[in-house]
Amino acid sequence: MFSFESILETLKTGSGFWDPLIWVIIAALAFLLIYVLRSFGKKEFKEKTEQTQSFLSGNPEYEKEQMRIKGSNVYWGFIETMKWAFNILRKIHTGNASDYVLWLIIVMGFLFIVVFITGAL
Amino acid sequence: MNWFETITMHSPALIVAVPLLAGFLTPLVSRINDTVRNLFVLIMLSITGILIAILGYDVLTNGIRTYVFGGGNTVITLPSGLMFHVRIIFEVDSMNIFMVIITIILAIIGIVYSLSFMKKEDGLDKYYTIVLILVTSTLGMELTGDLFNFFVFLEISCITSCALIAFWVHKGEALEAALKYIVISSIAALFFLFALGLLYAQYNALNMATIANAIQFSIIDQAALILIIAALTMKAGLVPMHMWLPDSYGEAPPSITFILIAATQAGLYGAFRVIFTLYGNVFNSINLAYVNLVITANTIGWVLVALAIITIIIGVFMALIQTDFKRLIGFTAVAEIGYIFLGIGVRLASKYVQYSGSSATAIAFSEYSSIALNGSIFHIINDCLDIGLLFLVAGAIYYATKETSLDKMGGLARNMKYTTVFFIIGLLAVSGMPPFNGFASKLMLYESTYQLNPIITIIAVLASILLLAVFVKVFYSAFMGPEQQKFKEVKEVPKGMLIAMGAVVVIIIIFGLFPNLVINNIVQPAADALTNYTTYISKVIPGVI
Amino acid sequence: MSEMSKIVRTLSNITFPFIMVFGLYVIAHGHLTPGGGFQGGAVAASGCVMLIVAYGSTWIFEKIKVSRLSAFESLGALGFIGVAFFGLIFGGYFFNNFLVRTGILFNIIPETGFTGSEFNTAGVLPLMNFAVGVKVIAGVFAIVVVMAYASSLKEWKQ
Amino acid sequence: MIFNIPFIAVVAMIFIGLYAVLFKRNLVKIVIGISIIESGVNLFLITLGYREGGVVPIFTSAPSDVASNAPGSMVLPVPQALTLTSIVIGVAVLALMLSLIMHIYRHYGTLDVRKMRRLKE
Repeated sequence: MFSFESILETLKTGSGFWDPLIWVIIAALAFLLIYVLRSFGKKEFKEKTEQTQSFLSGNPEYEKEQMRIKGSNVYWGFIETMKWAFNILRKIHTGNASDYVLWLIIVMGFLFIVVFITGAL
Repeated sequence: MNWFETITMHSPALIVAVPLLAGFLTPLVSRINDTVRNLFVLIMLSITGILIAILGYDVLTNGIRTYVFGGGNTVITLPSGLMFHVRIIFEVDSMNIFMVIITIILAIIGIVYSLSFMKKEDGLDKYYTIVLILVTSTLGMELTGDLFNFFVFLEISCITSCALIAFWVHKGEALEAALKYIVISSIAALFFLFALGLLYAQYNALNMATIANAIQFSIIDQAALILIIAALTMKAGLVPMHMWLPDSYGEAPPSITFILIAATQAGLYGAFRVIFTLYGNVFNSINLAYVNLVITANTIGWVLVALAIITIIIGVFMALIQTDFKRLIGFTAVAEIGYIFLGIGVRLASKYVQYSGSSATAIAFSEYSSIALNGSIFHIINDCLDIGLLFLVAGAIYYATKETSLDKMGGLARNMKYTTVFFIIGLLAVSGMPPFNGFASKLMLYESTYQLNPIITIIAVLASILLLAVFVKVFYSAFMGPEQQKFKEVKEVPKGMLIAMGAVVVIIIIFGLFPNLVINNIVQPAADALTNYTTYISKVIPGVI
Repeated sequence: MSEMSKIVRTLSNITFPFIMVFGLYVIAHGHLTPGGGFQGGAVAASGCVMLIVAYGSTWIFEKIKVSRLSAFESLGALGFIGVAFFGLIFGGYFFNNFLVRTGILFNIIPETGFTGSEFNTAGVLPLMNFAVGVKVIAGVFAIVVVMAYASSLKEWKQ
Repeated sequence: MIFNIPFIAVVAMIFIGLYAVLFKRNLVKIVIGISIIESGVNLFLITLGYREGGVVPIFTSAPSDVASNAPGSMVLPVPQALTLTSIVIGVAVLALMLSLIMHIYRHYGTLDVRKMRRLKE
């Protein structure tokens, strides 16, 4: 039955291991290190001066409302480059109920061929 | 016999009977008062949960337990000496317990969520009735030891989920998704029934253990296997039969989607049970008598691996170009299903024959196969929790803003702080970032797959990274960015929904920090129950082998 | 749906009792002859549907409330599960046939061969058939009433 | 050969139903196709239980010597029970699909499955 001793055991994955507690400790140490390093930084930063303004090649900063990127525009470059693949995927997803059934039949036929060939061996 | 033993003995039947009774009592109870009805539904599901806990304790301690409906013996011996297995039988081993625990967790949290989410809707008595019957059918699928009973529960689950997907009747898209879902799943269920007829014609039995004991893998059995596998993987959402899944997940009310995930996993459980127990001679046997079936098992394993890889890739890529929040999560759910099937495929493909000289001496599984199976089973529960949490967050955003399109959202993190935190945790968990639960199971899958074929692992890892990218996109466009004028008045969602999401988050963190607690106590026994199909047969039909 | 001609209405008036009686017969003899709760319920419900077809669908909404029909449907289902629970309580197993061969009423051991339609040989099966019959009559009738309601709505729109 | 005719009918019905589902545009025709598949499967189950020269598996009309030569003289009752259950489920699915189609017609104004594609890609 339930063995609570296994809480602290390490998960063995054949060739490796995974222990979240060690990971958490190391992550905490890393954050501590970052904090320490950060505290060595320069203390010249002042709010509400020119330092806080972003530099857009000398152009004026846009309004906040216009700075927003829409959800469908994120990863625009990636989607544009992989357009051929996405076009194929879009073609497959017709949204037609008959096609859904057709795919079921196709998979069934494919499995029939595979299993009958190898099962007869 | 004291009362505790009595309850344990009858709990397999009661687990199905209590939600069913509650489901049909709900229309009558809701004539009194809404609050009474809500309490009633919650209490009935809690009773089911307690029964499941009792049964789980017993099964994990003492092994397989069976329950015969109508009492008496399952075996009738005719004067001529023929033995017939009559009566419907429920059998419970660790795998069943594992699935049932998932289902009841999802059901209770889903009900708690819908108490606040659906408060303003009409027709709630029918809603709760159908939800309870859906839970009943899911539990029934996961507990039954009879193929035809499985089919009946499959159809009930199909009908009830269709009715729930179309719950928002005023939306045309919801009706469309429901119709597509019921068309494909009723056809798949009919194929399942056809396969069942084939098996019945051969072995004169519908009991899974009896058929598993007698199975020959003749050409008719192969046909039955293909029909059943195709039907059940369709129900689980394997590419290219996945297209109903984003439709229906996206259009159903989010609280329903959360429970629908459990119903989908029940189809997956059916595939597990059919592959590993019903056709255990083919896929699980290490008996030299079945040496000619090694190639078949490996081929089916490779086919499943290939389909799983395609599933992962298509799921992730399609999620990348979605603009609807819930539909996007639906496609990532498809990708997650692919990871589960990857584990099954690796397990099946890892069977080999040991030769000494020219003669075969033994059949064996490679060492990584058990890790693949463990990872696959562990990933079921992680998938349910992570994807479910994201759907709940999507529902919370819909509740607060009445928007599902990502293009129209933005800057919601200012007003919905808790929801944002929950979303970040769900995002990290679903994309397999340490130290959350998705990482542990995915690591097991990666390591075992790497020993089968490194390229597959690379693809799977890349897809997992893309999954993170997809959710970063969602996070950026929905929660970050400047404040929107129209969302100034948006408030945090009610406490009930926060409690539901918080409960899922707590489970995710516990599973993430102590993966061995889950693996040693639930996952490993479930994997053992699946692989030891002879134990299953001998416990369910004693005296036959 | 509009009203049909007088001939149809009169004929349906005449045949309605016979259809109902036949349906109830099929329900009651479900454990002895082909049929049972569902089949008999479907027959009886088709008798009710015949009335809707013959008399048009508008009058039915005043006479019958769908909520009441669905309450009956729940009652039928509850009866079925209730009998199963009684089996658990009195017989020791869920769905146990605890009435068969007990008491004065059911103490008849069914024989193989021609038993001359002994009605009370099957224990709880007739009870379950009745429960299913009530559920099916109410359910099928409710489906048709709702569909008729929806179609008449469309007519009003046009 | 003569005993194979029901099985040929089964296969024919399943393929006719699949044809209707895959290639017909009208939603009602698709539903009819599903019903035909279901009838085919039911016919298959019934045919499995058929026994040449057997009697109906009803207690009251059994011949008096049924006990001596059981189980050979009665038709198998299990497939018939399966078929009855399957018919009941079929009725529920049919009613649900038809009511969905009614609602869809109100929203989309058409019954063409190829125009019912708001959910694609």
